[in-house]
Amino acid sequence: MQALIEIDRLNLFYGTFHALKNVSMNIPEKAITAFIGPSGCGKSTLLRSLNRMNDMIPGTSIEGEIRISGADIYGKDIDVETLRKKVGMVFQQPNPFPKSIYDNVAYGPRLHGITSRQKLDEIVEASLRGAALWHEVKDHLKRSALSLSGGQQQRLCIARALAVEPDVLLMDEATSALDPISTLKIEELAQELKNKYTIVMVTHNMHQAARVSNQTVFFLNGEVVEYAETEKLFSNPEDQRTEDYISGRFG
Amino acid sequence: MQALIEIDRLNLFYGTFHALKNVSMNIPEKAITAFIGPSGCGKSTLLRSLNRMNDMIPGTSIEGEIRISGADIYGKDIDVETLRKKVGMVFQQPNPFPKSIYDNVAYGPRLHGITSRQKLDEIVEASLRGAALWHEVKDHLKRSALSLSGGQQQRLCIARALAVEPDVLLMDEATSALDPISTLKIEELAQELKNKYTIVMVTHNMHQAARVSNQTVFFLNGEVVEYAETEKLFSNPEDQRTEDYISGRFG
Amino acid sequence: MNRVKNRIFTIAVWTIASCVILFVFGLLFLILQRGLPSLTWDFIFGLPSEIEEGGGIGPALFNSFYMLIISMAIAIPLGMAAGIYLAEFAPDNKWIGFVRICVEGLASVPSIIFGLFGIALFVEMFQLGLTIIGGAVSLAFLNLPVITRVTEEAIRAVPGELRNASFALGATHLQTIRRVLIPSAVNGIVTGICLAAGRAFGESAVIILTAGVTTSGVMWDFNLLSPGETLAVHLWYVQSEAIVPDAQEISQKAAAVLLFLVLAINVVFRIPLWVRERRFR
Amino acid sequence: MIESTSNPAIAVKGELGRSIRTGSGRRTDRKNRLRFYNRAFRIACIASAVFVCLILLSILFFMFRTGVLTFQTVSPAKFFFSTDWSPENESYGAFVFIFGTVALTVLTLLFSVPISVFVAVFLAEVAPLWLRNLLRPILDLLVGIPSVVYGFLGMTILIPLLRQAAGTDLADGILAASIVLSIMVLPTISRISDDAISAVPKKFRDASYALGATRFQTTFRVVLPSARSGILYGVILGMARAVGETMAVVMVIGNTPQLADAFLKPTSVLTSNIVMQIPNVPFDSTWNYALYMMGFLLLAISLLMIVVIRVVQRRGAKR
Amino acid sequence: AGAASSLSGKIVINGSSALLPLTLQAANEFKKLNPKVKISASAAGSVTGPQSVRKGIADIGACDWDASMDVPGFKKFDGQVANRVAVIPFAAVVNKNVKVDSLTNKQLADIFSGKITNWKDVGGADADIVVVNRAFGSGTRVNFQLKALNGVDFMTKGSNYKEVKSSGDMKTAVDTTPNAIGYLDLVYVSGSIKALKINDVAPTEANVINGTYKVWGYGYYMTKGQPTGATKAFIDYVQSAKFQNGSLKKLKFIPLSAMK
Ligand SMILES: Nc1ncnc2c1ncn2[C@@H]1O[C@H](COP(=O)(O)OP(=O)(O)OP(=O)(O)O)[C@@H](O)[C@H]1O
Ligand SMILES: Nc1ncnc2c1ncn2[C@@H]1O[C@H](COP(=O)(O)OP(=O)(O)OP(=O)(O)O)[C@@H](O)[C@H]1O
Ligand SMILES: [Mg+2]
Ligand SMILES: [Mg+2]
Ligand SMILES: O=P([O-])([O-])[O-]
Repeated sequence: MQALIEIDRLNLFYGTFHALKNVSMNIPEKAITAFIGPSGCGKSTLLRSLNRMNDMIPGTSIEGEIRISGADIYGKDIDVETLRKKVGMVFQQPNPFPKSIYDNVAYGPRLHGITSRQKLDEIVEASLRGAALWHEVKDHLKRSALSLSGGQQQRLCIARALAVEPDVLLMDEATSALDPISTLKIEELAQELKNKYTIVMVTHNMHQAARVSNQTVFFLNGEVVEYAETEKLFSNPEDQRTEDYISGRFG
Repeated sequence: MQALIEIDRLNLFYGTFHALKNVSMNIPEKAITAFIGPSGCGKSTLLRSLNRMNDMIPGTSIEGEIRISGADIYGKDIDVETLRKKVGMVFQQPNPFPKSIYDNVAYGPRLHGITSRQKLDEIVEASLRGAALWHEVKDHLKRSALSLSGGQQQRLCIARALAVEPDVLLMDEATSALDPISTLKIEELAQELKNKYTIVMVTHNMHQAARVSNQTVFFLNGEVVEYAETEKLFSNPEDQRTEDYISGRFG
Repeated sequence: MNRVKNRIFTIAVWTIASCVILFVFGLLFLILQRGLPSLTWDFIFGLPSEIEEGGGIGPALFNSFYMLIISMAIAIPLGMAAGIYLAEFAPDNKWIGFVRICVEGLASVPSIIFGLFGIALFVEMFQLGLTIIGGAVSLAFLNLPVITRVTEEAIRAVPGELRNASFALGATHLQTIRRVLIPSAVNGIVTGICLAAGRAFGESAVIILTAGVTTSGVMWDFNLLSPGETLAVHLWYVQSEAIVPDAQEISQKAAAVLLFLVLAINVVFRIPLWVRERRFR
Repeated sequence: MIESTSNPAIAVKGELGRSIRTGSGRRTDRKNRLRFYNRAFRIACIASAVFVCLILLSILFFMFRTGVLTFQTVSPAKFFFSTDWSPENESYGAFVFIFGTVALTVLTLLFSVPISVFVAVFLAEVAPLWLRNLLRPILDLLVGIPSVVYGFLGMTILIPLLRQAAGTDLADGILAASIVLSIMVLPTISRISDDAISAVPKKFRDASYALGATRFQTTFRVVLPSARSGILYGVILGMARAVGETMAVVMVIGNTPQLADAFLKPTSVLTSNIVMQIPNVPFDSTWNYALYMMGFLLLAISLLMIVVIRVVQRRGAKR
Repeated sequence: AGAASSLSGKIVINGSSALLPLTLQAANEFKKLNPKVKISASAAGSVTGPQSVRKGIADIGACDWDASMDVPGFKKFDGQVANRVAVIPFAAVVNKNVKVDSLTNKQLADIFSGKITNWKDVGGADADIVVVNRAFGSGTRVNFQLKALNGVDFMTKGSNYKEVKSSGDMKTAVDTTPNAIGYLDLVYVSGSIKALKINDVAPTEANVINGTYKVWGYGYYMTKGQPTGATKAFIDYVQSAKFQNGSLKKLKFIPLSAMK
């Protein structure tokens, strides 16, 4: 596995608040990397800076570099829209648009200029299959996305992200608002998707990280405390704080 | 331990949807009872019917009886406001009012006619202590409650509920929106509170139920599948479905 | 004690609301029943008369619609664009506070002053005389602030998560606004447009000054430089100056027609929303 | 399916990196176009906002330019503080109108705000759904009734009623005007407050009810304070309409330049005086200038009220 | 009509609202004869007419007095020509509950200047007089002041005094206010309001023509210099016997010819 994303001495400030401190790591291709750590440690912040969703938060300033297959994504010549297309994102709360299921999935491709009905149909089907939702919704694609259950909505959001053919998929606690059955489904889905996509997921749930990911990064107060193969990190952590955290002594 | 709440062949309908089916159980005093079960099985519905918060949902109809220390709470002579004062509730999402910390806690006592500043001060302090929040906030009681972190907000909500001196405390997935550290704090708090209050908690998290509760009730599709001492239910369930659920085979 | 207060409160709300409702219905009934029963097509499409009884309101009615459409065609894009700016692009600083106060200030400019301003602009500066276009533009100015503020509020109310979802898919700001924000905010925006349209339909002071009290006297006159008496102005005219013996009756019928049309506009604008709401929950 | 649509070239190291750079890939044209539209739209939006400000500023300038000429012949102190308005005798004291405008506005708000808020509470909290859906459009409808109709009804129905009730010879004055205005601004304030109250998150209500609050307590202690900013915005717009309304006011206020020291005494306010006199005065007379100055003053007063309300609101929100 | 129909141009008319119905009617008829002429009219108050003409934003300024000469309160407009178009009688009107039928000029002057405040002082019931006045600048007011009140100044304040904006409002106000007195163009007098005799002479067309009823004036179209082109044609049309004896009469104005 080679590193697709290289993060190099990244510092991020919200105004004067130092949210990420000198973060460096390599995120490998076609694998699942999990970010764990107590609330407020900067997991979401780092995730959002990978597709520059932080740009939208006024007062954010960044130092250091993030390279995705060699391109500095904060460089001048970067096309932010294409970056976001290539680096898809799924949020904590399912957030489908108040449109039909079909239109939700077709939203991205349409943005990027695909208008042919046939092409769109293909993409919608492929993406819904990819998100393991096709069989449940194929007969009522015109129904409002809001009529789906929470778990289905979240899978729809994944399908929507897949529809623009991303290479990387960021998932920010994508299961924490869901019930266990839906969570399980989405974990399985992630396992499948990693064959084709590079996945970075934030989770509160150490068991989830242990179950699902290949690499795990443990954050504390904006710093990377430990970064290792998931198995190693959970069985034999190097840092005392990591051990305390995963053994439930805090967090 | 004697039964404080007796539920007797309760049926609840949302319009024509049969959400609770013939539910009967006794909830013991000064103990923690946990409701578990997959999403949509009716846990929240039952919880809400214990303090008649369901009254607010149009189209709800109820059959059967719920008695709290002997009084039928759906009887004609019941004062709903007093009932809700006696049966406090904490919600899934922390929902402090956009007021100061002090005013949040003092809200309930003021509702019920307490105006003396000194009395209020006492209640606020006692409740915040009760919710293990006093030390963190005692120096800035005038600050907005919204400036607290999620975990602190949830403990504030507990303090707010304690301030009206309830006998029963209902907690509907009160930790599911929180990080592990905050969750731990609230679990500890619950352990302490059960010495004085009867606690009924809904949780998605079986481990939480196992860790914290004395009794556990397992729901499926609006029915009570199994109701037992927590230890017994988790170590030696009687029903096959319970076993499947707690061993993670579904849900 | 609390229960008593609550009872009193509930009774008070119901009483006040019923009084207001009864009053509103009474008002609407009063206006409609004075005018509707004697309404005829001849009246609606006929030409007005100064001497004889039985004059119609045709050209004024046409002008009302014509001017409404033109003024809306100006005010909606401008107002929405300004509202979108305030909600989406504007940094949160002093300048924006200033813009917002300007918008609200503009909402409080009395219509007579818009009229004087319209005269200064169209009659004196551009030498157009009293014209439909002058009236319509002045009317658009009058309605700009309402549409601006309502659009801003409606767009602000769209949950941030939808916006994020769109950006995360690589949408540009414009695409996000066009495809997500406006469709989600359309309910509020339509309320604003209905309020503005009602106001435009009922406004007279501005139009008397800028578009005159005459029509070109023919029914379908699309010339923008024709004089543009609207129904509300005609209503004012028959009520305050006309000599025709049936002035009273004309004004009652005209008021009923006006009210009826405002109702119709409200409904027409809302039907698509209702249909949409039906489909989505 | 996924295979057929995914791009096999991705595997090539660096392809992804190249693709997110500008100027790469074959969709450059489209990207540039989108970029251009995006920028153009942004500029159009800014231009519109600037334009709205410009209208107000040019109106202010337009009124001020003419209005300020008043002070060639009339001292500002006289203009602002004298109650004697008799242009025939070269006496231009505008205090009567300024006072009348403020009094009328305050009185109107005193009537309309509580009633409108009650109606809003009714719509948002109490009324059954069907009634709500029926009432909302009907309230909107009130906005569309022409002011002359309100004025006419005020003159022919309201004033005779007031006259009988009070036993006076005339009932024109700020009371009649404020009643008419209250009806006119009722839909504005109540509809906007209704929206604001409906937008208060349900969780606050739940929290309050769960503590044993009655609906009365929940409404007054939680819902209305949370909706304060939206209600205030409705009040500002309603006030703006009340300050600026002419056609209806002029028909019921009596139009007599005397201080409104009684509710039923004919008086005059800035708007009504402007609308009564401006068509009839010589263009280049002090009288005309004074009327323009009054127009400017009217705008200044309402801007001032808006600023004050905003400041109060911000102060309230900070707490 | 054949020759006139080739006439083209644009005429903007502003000014007196009392003359507006006449102007609108004439414009309608004139446009039928001359389809290429565009006429737009608006109205505010009499003095707006000559002022708009002076500013160049109107071609015809309708005015209830001869604005090329000084009148109380208004200077003359230099260089404007006054074209008479109609004879307008004015009448003092009272609410129908007022038992008085006739007043003298002196009594009217005392009432409108605020010296007499009770109907019993002029032979009516014991009730306060409510005075309704038009706003300054109204042509009706100028004429009434000059011809019925001997030029005395109106009262300007009082709790029984109000001003209204238009003839229609005057009619409604007097009609709905007991004990009210006001004045109107005779053409508006109808229905339940009562026109008073002045010096025992009833305000009728016949009495105006035979010279016994003095409270009347001419309506004028003010133009910048002598009218030309379409404007002249329009004024000619209004002054023509066809219009004067036709529509103008029907509108209850009195033809110019009757006064010669
Ligand atoms: N928009 C913002 N402005 C200022 N500070 C922020 C902002 N967003 C986050 N922060 C702060 O930055 C820190 C990191 O936040 P972040 O959301 O990345 O945490 P997290 O690890 O994702 O926590 P959680 O598990 O609760 O989602 C926190 O202390 C937070 O308060
Ligand atoms: N207001 C309502 N109207 C109609 N149906 C409802 C309503 N609230 C809940 N339901 C339905 O009643 C059933 C039980 O809902 P409830 O919220 O009690 O489930 P739950 O066990 O709390 O689930 P979760 O773990 O997701 O909170 C669900 O099928 C739900 O769809
Ligand atoms: Mg996070
Ligand atoms: Mg639940
Ligand atoms: O005709 P006037 O409106 O000027 O009285």
